[in-house]
Amino acid sequence: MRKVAIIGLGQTPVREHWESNLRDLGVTALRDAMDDAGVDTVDGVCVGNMLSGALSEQEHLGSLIVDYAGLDGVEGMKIEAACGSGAAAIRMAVKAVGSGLMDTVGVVGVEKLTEYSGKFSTAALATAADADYETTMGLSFVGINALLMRRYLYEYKYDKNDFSIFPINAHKNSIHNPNAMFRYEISEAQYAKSKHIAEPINLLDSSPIADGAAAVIVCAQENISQFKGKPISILACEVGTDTLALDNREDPLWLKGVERSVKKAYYLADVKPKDIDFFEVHDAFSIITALSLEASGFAERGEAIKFADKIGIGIKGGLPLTTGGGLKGRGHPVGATGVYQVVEAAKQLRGEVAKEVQIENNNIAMAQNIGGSGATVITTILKRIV
Amino acid sequence: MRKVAIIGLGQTPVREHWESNLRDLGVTALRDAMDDAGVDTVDGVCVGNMLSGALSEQEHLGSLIVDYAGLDGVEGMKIEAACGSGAAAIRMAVKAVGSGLMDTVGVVGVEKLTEYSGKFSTAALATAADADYETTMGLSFVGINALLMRRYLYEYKYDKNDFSIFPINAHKNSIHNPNAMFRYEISEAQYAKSKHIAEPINLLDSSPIADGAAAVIVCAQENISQFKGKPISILACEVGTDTLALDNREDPLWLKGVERSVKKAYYLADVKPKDIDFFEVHDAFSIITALSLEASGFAERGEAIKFADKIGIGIKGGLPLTTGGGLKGRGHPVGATGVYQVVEAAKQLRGEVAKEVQIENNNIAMAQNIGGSGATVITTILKRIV
Amino acid sequence: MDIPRYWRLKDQRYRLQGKKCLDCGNLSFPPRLVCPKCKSRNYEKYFFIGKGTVYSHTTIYQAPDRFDHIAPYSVGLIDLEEGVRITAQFTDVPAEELKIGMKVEMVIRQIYEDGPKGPILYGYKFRPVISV
Amino acid sequence: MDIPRYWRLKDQRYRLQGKKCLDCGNLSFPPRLVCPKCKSRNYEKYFFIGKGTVYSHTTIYQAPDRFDHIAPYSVGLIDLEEGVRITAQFTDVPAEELKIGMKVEMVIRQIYEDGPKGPILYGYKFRPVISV
Ligand SMILES: [Zn+2]
Ligand SMILES: [Zn+2]
Repeated sequence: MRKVAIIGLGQTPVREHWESNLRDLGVTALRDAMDDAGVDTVDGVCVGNMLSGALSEQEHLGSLIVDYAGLDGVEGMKIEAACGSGAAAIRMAVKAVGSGLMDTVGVVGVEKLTEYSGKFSTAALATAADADYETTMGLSFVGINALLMRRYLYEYKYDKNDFSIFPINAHKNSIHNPNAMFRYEISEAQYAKSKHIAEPINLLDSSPIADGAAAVIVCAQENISQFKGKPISILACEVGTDTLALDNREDPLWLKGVERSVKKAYYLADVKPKDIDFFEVHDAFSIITALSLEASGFAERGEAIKFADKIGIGIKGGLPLTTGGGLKGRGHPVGATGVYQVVEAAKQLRGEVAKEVQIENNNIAMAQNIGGSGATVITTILKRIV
Repeated sequence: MRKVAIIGLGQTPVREHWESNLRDLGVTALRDAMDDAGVDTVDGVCVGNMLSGALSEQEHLGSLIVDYAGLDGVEGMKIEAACGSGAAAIRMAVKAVGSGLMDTVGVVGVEKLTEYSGKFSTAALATAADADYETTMGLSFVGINALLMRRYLYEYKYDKNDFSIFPINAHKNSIHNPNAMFRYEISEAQYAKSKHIAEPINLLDSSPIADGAAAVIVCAQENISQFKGKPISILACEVGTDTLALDNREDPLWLKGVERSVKKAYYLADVKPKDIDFFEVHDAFSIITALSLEASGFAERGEAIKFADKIGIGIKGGLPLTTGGGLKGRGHPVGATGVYQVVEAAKQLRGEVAKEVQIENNNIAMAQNIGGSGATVITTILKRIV
Repeated sequence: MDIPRYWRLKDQRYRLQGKKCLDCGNLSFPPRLVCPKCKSRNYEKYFFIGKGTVYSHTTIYQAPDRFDHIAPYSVGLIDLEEGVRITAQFTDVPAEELKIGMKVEMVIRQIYEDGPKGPILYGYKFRPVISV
Repeated sequence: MDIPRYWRLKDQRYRLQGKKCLDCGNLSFPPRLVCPKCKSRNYEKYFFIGKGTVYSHTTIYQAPDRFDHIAPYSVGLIDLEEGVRITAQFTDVPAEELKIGMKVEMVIRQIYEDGPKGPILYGYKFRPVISV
């Protein structure tokens, strides 16, 4: 397979975009990414989205986005892998360009979650889990993650407040991201008092639902000189899966999907965890950050919080996490999130983020997008092209 | 890109499968295709599906199918392109194998439309069209096709009953397909008396909603000797798109998506319409068969019915259509249909269909899967490997 | 009860607000952020007058859930005078009198009620032009 | 009102019917067509007894639409005696008394009502084992 690169970046702010529909959000991000790359057409468009059918009564987003982006006739398709839909769409673009069938592909992650009331969105998000055996039992998506957190607290004897390190760090970074939804700091005291959503998960453990779209333009690395965008190399974009239902896993606290995904990604990229300069982790819930750090090979089992504390996860720490605010601070427009993560990582590598959050001398970034409770995991490793 | 082939076929009957859920249908077809190929694992699975979220409250089908198929850890993703989702999934598999990233990929098209009442399914199917400007006006998916048929009758001065040639032929063939839902003949008199669904479209113009799953195993053609299945070469699997909404097209009676898709497919396959031995056309409605024959280059504009009458579309005709019964006779489980079409075409080329419908000396087949009112079109050209 | 959508589409539904490309003059309905002709993102609002002719029509007997109680009803494609085609229901005309080429004009009518407690959606429908 | 699904799942919901692999003896709940251990498609029905221990639990305050009126309620993962883990609601026990490792047993209770006119879904819930 030939090497692929990212040559253009686009994103809308993450917000409650009542004034914009799916097509406007998607088209804005895609056209911005095309302008950044300096192209006026692409060979294909991959759209990552989870809930357009349930919440906007609109399927067939592939054709809709290419049509409204002024790309009449271009191939467009929607890829769905729950909250992992965004990175799944990037994966499809990598295959399309890698195969030589296409030279330049646009990827758009787009989601509108605020079209209906919260209860309705909560039900829609639960379609990421097993409809017949998890969701019909009244288990929400937050609830699934709460089951993991409760067991983790029990096994490893943490105090729940120890988890505050992750959302506090995310919010500290999101202040400097103009596209983030929550641009304020939070404190340990606020975390401790935060109201329960699904015990032991509280509001400040949980990434907020939101609307947004992000886009990247993927090209063959051999062609980068044809574009005006600053290129970033995609060393790997690899998928691992696990059982859809949490209860079907022998060891729920070990995310096999993460392990499988990173093993392939590290191998293809020829890197080790210690080579990663910063990590856009899928912090949909604080517990997922912990489990991801462990299964990705950064921390020992049960040691993620101690690891974070010791090595430092801030901008000047040993492993900066969620430098753009993460899902927690930026907001979590589910099918768009995986693309936002890669856009943020690429902007860091390009040296284009606010100086307060710019990591110096960075070279290799990792972004990890997780669908469901770890049933689909896509790990992307990016490298600066000198 | 390296050449790809189909090495395994599987399908469930098309029925109202009240006793089976999505996962059971999908797993049955996939495992049958794997058995046919003689493989016990694959490198990835592409799932074509449109409405699992709306009608089964279940997204994340990629992981669900690989999990329940006993393929723990294998990459699985859902591709959605409305009624074109099935062939879109095949297209993704072709890219994955063509790129060299994967050697063997399973494709499953699966849909369950009979979980709710018909009115609910009608609303869900309309999400293939423009939610804000077509569907909210009360236009059903049948209605969109009725607008095309009315204009066609007006422009080309046909009698509506002239269209009966297509469904009569489909039903004649479906009798011999054990997986078809409607295994009986229909007459011109029955067609003329058939009740309106959206005038001028009547019940016998319309393919019935149904449940079902079909699967193919795609491999690199250089590897075919490793498998037990009888291989069929994929010469092309190409996509063309058009505006999502019918009203946005300057000339609605000319399906530009079809034209764009077949032009690429003919070019890649290096064939002309006259080289096609039989055609699995997307006969969701009789009018679509006519428009597809014209935009695919078989018939002149406005001449599809005369062409069909003259050349013969039966098994012994000049261009046999819908040899397995088509969407009309076999049934139309939307996201599965594109895979059923390719399975049927491959079985014909293998010489494995009932002798009454087996075309002699066939060599090159075309299957065309259409999403929405022609906004996504995927044309697949298959060839016997001697 | 997707209230944001009701609110967002009000200028389209009540006033046929589309867009006009400031670079090539192309008119769009629905509004588009990118001109389909010249790819410009440079646009202004444009309000269509709401007069046109019938390009095609159908009468729907089996309707989606939300419209089931009003079936049969007629929907069509209408060529607006400004050269843009739109999809709309017909009103004040029996189905059998509809004809391709018929002159029609926009009126505001109830489109549907979103459940017994939900909001009522109003918007454009088209009726034959009444000769005076 | 997805009646086919209610009907299809009744043996699982009322009787914990899973499957047993005839080739390797592996037990599955939910039922599976392919054995996750040995990939065999050779299976027989297996009914779980419905006794087990709590692996984890949560109390849900913000619930999906359908369950909103009963919130807060508790859901957990239960390790059945036969070595299979399942997801279920708890009943007959206050949230604060739930503990990991607690012995529980299956009972049939109402899970939800599908709207005022819809069918009522019954199925398994788990309660603490009552010592005699
Ligand atoms: Zn223009
Ligand atoms: Zn077994």
